[in-house]
Amino acid sequence: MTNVLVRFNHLAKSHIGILAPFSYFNIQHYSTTPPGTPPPQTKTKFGGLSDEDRVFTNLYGRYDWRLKGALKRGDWYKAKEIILKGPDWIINEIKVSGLRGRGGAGFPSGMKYSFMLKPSDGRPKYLVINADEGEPGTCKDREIMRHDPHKLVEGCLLVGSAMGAQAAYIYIRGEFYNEASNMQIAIAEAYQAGLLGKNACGSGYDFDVFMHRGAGAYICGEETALIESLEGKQGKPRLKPPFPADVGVFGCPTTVTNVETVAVAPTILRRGGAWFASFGRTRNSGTKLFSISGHVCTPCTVEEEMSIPLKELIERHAGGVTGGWDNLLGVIPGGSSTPVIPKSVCETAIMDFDGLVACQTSLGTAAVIVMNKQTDIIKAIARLIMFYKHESCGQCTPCREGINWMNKIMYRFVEGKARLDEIDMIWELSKQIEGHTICALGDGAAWPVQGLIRHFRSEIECRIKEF
Amino acid sequence: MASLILRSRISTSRILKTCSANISTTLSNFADINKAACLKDAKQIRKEVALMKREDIIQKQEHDNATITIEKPSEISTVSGIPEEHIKTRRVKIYMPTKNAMQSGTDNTHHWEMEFETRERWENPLMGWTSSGDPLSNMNVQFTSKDDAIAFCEKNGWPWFVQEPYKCKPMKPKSYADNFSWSKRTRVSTK
Amino acid sequence: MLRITVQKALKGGFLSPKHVSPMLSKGTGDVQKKPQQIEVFVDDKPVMVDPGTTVLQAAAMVGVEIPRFCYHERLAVAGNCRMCLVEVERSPKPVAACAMPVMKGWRIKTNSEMTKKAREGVMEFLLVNHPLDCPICDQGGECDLQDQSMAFGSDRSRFTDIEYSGKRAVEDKDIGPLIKTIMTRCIHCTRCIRFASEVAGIDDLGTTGRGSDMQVGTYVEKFFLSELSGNVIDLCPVGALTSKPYSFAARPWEIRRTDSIDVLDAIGSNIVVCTRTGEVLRILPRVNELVNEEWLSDKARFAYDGLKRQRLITPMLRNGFGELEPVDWECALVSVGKKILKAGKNVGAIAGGMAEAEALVALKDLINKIGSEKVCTEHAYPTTGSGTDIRSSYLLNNKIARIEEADLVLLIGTNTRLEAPLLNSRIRKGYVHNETQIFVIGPKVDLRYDYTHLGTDPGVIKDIEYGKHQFTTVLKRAKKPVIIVGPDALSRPDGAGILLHIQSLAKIIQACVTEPDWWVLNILHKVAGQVAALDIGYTPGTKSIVQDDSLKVLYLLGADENIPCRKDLPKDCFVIYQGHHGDKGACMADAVLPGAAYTEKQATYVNTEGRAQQTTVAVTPPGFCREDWKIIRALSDIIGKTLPYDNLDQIRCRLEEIAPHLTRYGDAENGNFYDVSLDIGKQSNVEIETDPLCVTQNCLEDFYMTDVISRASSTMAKCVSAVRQQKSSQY
Amino acid sequence: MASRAMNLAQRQVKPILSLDQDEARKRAINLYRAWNKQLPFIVRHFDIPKSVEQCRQILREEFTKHENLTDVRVIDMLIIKGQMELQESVNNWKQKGHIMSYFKETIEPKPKDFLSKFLQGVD
Repeated sequence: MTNVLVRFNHLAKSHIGILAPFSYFNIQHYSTTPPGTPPPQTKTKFGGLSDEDRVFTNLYGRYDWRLKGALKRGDWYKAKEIILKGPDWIINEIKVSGLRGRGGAGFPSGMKYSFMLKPSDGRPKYLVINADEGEPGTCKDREIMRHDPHKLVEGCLLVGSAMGAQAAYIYIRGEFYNEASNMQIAIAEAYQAGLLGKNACGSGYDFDVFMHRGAGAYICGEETALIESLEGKQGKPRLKPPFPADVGVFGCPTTVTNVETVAVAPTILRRGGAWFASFGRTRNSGTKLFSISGHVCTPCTVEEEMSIPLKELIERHAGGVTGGWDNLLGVIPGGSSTPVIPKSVCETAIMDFDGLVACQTSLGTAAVIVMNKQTDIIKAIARLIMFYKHESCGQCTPCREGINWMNKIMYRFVEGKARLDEIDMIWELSKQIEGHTICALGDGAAWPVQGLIRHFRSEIECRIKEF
Repeated sequence: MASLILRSRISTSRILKTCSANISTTLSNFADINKAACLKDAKQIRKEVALMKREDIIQKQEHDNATITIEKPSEISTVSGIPEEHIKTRRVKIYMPTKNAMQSGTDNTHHWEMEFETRERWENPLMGWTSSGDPLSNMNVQFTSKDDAIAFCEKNGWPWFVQEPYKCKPMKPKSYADNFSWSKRTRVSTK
Repeated sequence: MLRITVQKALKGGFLSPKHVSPMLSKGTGDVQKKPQQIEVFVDDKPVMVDPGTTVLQAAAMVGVEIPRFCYHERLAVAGNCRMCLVEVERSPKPVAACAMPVMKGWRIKTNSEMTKKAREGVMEFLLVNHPLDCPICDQGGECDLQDQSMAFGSDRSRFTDIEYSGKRAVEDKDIGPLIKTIMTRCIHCTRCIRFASEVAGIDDLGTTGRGSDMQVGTYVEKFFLSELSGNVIDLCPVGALTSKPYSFAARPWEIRRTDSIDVLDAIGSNIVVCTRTGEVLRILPRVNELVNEEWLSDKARFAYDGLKRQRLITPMLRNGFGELEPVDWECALVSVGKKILKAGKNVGAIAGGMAEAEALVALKDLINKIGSEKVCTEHAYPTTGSGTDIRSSYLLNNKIARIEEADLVLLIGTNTRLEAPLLNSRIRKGYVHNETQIFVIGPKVDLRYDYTHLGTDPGVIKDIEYGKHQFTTVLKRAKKPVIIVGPDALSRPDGAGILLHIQSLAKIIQACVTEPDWWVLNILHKVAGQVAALDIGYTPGTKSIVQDDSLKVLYLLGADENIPCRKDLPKDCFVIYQGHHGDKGACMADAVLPGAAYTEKQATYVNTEGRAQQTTVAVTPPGFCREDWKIIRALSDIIGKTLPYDNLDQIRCRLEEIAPHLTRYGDAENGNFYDVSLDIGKQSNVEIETDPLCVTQNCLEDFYMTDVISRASSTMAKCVSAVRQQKSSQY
Repeated sequence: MASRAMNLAQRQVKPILSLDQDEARKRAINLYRAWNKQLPFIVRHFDIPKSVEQCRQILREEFTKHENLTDVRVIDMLIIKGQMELQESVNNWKQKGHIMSYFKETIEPKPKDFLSKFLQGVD
């Protein structure tokens, strides 16, 4: 499910209120400017990324994805020199770039990697790449792995060396057959070329990359469940603490990070953090892969600048909403677990972390699901809940029992076979699930329902009255 | 004869003290109703002192207020009405109720209890209920401390023995992280 | 990690490296020095706790019990029921108290609005798919779910979906003859799974499926067979796992609970006997950290139905046709008395494994008064040399509770798993939590933990003693080593030699041990009565009886296992059997005197570590059964050699006279004179033979029926056939 | 525990009837006298098959049973109970059977020695 689920639980609680301290912090940040602070953003209009600024130059597979082609596109260029600049430099550069996790939660990557820099206690460290992209609507990581696998392999090496990791595990979704085979070939090529393994790239650093195919469970995209699955156990999330940075895979310090986050790292390191930070609004910097699906003319995955307005994104890259912009009903802006926003909000929504939080939703994996007015929105959300019900691991009570219950109610809502007060009840149920579970799958299941009730309550009421 | 007995009871019995007649006064002729409302009830006069002489009353009061010193813990088995065979041949176990192994709560286990040794019980053929020839089999008295229980048994003349509760071990901090420890056998294998 | 908001992380409140570091140091186990205590507040009450203490434990320290389902003190933390959610000040969402370590200055609110809401929500979810069958559920009345839904749940239901669709239903599993499963009731707390894999060491239980289809069960159709399996019944907070023999027998409020001691092995587990009318309905464990923690072996828990079968309920005498004929007590005692009087000094007695100290002392006094010294126990133990004169040479000196602290355990000629399941669970506890190394000399048996096998030849002991074996250095290097010697190794003809060598080995190792009060030499017994019998002065083994041709009367006090058969005895020998079950002993007896079983008498037992404990009367003896010491006392009256005690207090005074520790209930007196015992031992010169060491109980099948009670129990018989069935199954 | 018992041992309590041993003794003697005077009437009234002498014997036994008591309050309680019994006899609240039960004629004696207790199966 990628980390879309592991998202600011707290933000959902008081969406608006959280913004104030945010901006307050911002100011403080600048007044002191500690090292690793991204340069201030001067642009005011975002979008329309030029081709030379794209990180993923073979997103559509038009060129050779193998080592030769990758080298031609500039991958592995001066990888050794970058490694030799040392962990501090790499992490600082990532910090300067303002890169935030692309898996959904948007945690600042530089800071996350720096947690791994504690002095070693004898345990090896691991980098785990979360390539279990299972969130409905999201299809960005698979494009990277299929068409640009060397970006990821190189990213593993650079990021891994930055945190002193011994090896990287790429946990890839079981259904991604072609992606997995391309990845495996890429890894093999890298080994053969001396880019990985003992004395990787000639830098004197030993680094291994292993690939592990999942068995088709969405929950294994949750970082601790992924770790469990990687260890050979049932993919059931762990409680935190202990955080993976302390006790992770095989009981060793681990960082679990998304494919895209790692894959952009080499380019950032080559072109400089400041370059990356020049895109998007402050604290939402960089470029991002947006997957646009649903009722649009040309569904696609596209790399765009952060903070691009939602409307522009849809119109420019996806050929607009089927039946025109006025035919838009609502958009799920960040993958299935984010709350839906209606057309009125879509008009002004800005596709970045803060912009969508302001709309009481979130960027998630930036998988934009567009629904036009021909959509039965209740059924659509009900189907999502059914997905979550099916994918709940069953470990903790609120998620196991609560989502199943919500699913039953939602399908009654589809028919309208319910009482009006059950709308409030399901709202309360979703609140009872949210924040009470071990992992964020419960939250991810609760939010679509909350979004539906927030914006489309009248629709449900109508349906019930009609029944 | 009987009067003598009654005399002695009247003069002292505390039970009778509480049964007192309420001598009421009527409020018929008060002009000022507010004043009447403020009036307190007349002090109650107890029946048993109503006809007493003043010196008798003083003497009685002295007697009532006096205390006596008890040297030994009192032994009430002679007056408790319990048959002798149920005093001498019984053994009382003084114990703290143990936690029910089936549950995790520990309520109702923080006091002391006494219990008599088990005597024969049998199933009543009429209803299938349990019958017993033992009048004390259901006597479960709870105490806050062991000493109270012992004192109670001593007072009643029952031989007793104490079953001491086991001593708690110091608590070890539990760690969830142990389940995933890299080098220990506490690693969880199944789920 | 990503769960934390950017804002939070930037503030450094929740996730600074400072926050992670105490965990880290725990993980690597380098906390040698006593860490500084930290102060937290539970409901505004300050409490100082060690770092790493969980919120739930901190709350327990100030007497606040946080509701829980999945958390169990003796099992690993799972954190999945979410019942223990509590509010922590300045945390936006409630935390799971069972898994969250406290941080300095935390203010935990166990009764706040948020906490209550969270509990109510979890409770509601738990009940959504929990059947409303409390009226027919065996757990009803002692069910955590019932109690906690009363205390923390909502007062009304809003489960409207019951009108449209039903609740989840789950197929029941057949996991053996002891545990009944009603899996629809399961709330997936996983306590049973954790017990099985951590304590019992059997990874048979687990979950399959996910989400609302998740089921607890064995992965393949298979029995859950373990010598400790019954404990999952106690652990189950709902009625999903209940006792099969006890099913639909009684309600918890109509049974009487009597605290007692188990006598089916030498551990002396503390138990609660649950009775109604004159019947034992079930046996539950009672917490005693020093003995059985809160576990109980299956034999102790389920063999109680043997108390109702095969009982001797009236005195019997063998008539002219060779049949045992019921007679009254007077007749029985008089004819037995006559025989004893006629026999003069030629009287011998064998005490069985379940004889209590009172009966043992009465019998010994009686036999001695008659002028005979032939009182022995049926289980052999080396008598030559130091033998049984010095307590430390026949006790589990280091005490059961401290076995788990050992860093090295050497098992010699024993299958602890079946001979003393709870001792084995201690060793396993040490193995899991303490990284104990375990070595075995003796047969390769399945102990449910890994061990190094040093061979079956008893000569290995000598090699280790003389330093010829590489294991000697390992043993010497250990900080807290224990050697546990099983009963089967010492009952061999060359037992004295084995014991001697083990003693001198123990002496060598003891010299290397710096830990105060740590004893290397530990003897394990199989039966509950043996230690008390040796304390009182019985001769172990029946050799002296068998060899005696002039024996006229043989008195069997509950002896059924290793007794001489009729043809080994002189022809005219009159055999008296006193006991509670018609087994081998009663079959060969000329007179049978019915005694009381352990649930029917207040009696003293001394366990293998020398801890005196007493059983109490839970039910009265059936029929004409009498307490054993009283039978002997009455018999002494008949033959005119009246024993000087008339009631329990008096006979206990006599016990105290012989050995004061016998009446110090609950305490285990330390052994002593370790060196003296060795020196005496050296005077004998029994050599170790080369026969391989073997044990009588090899596999689980042998565990269930080992004494008169368990042999009479049909539940135990079902267990044996279940084990056999399992063996033939493909899994 | 021991110290606690010591504390319990000596304490000030409210009297039931008597303030001291002498007073209790006087009361006991009074009660005895009252019973003694009443006995002929009781014998006649209840028409019991016992002579006054036999009754005096029983009365004496009932009193001497407690002659070793020293606790004033226990003596007082017994006196009160004795008074109640007397009152019940005088006022005819008792019936013949109640009076006759003092003679314990229908009560089977329980075995006293160990062997007969054992054979009868009583504790």
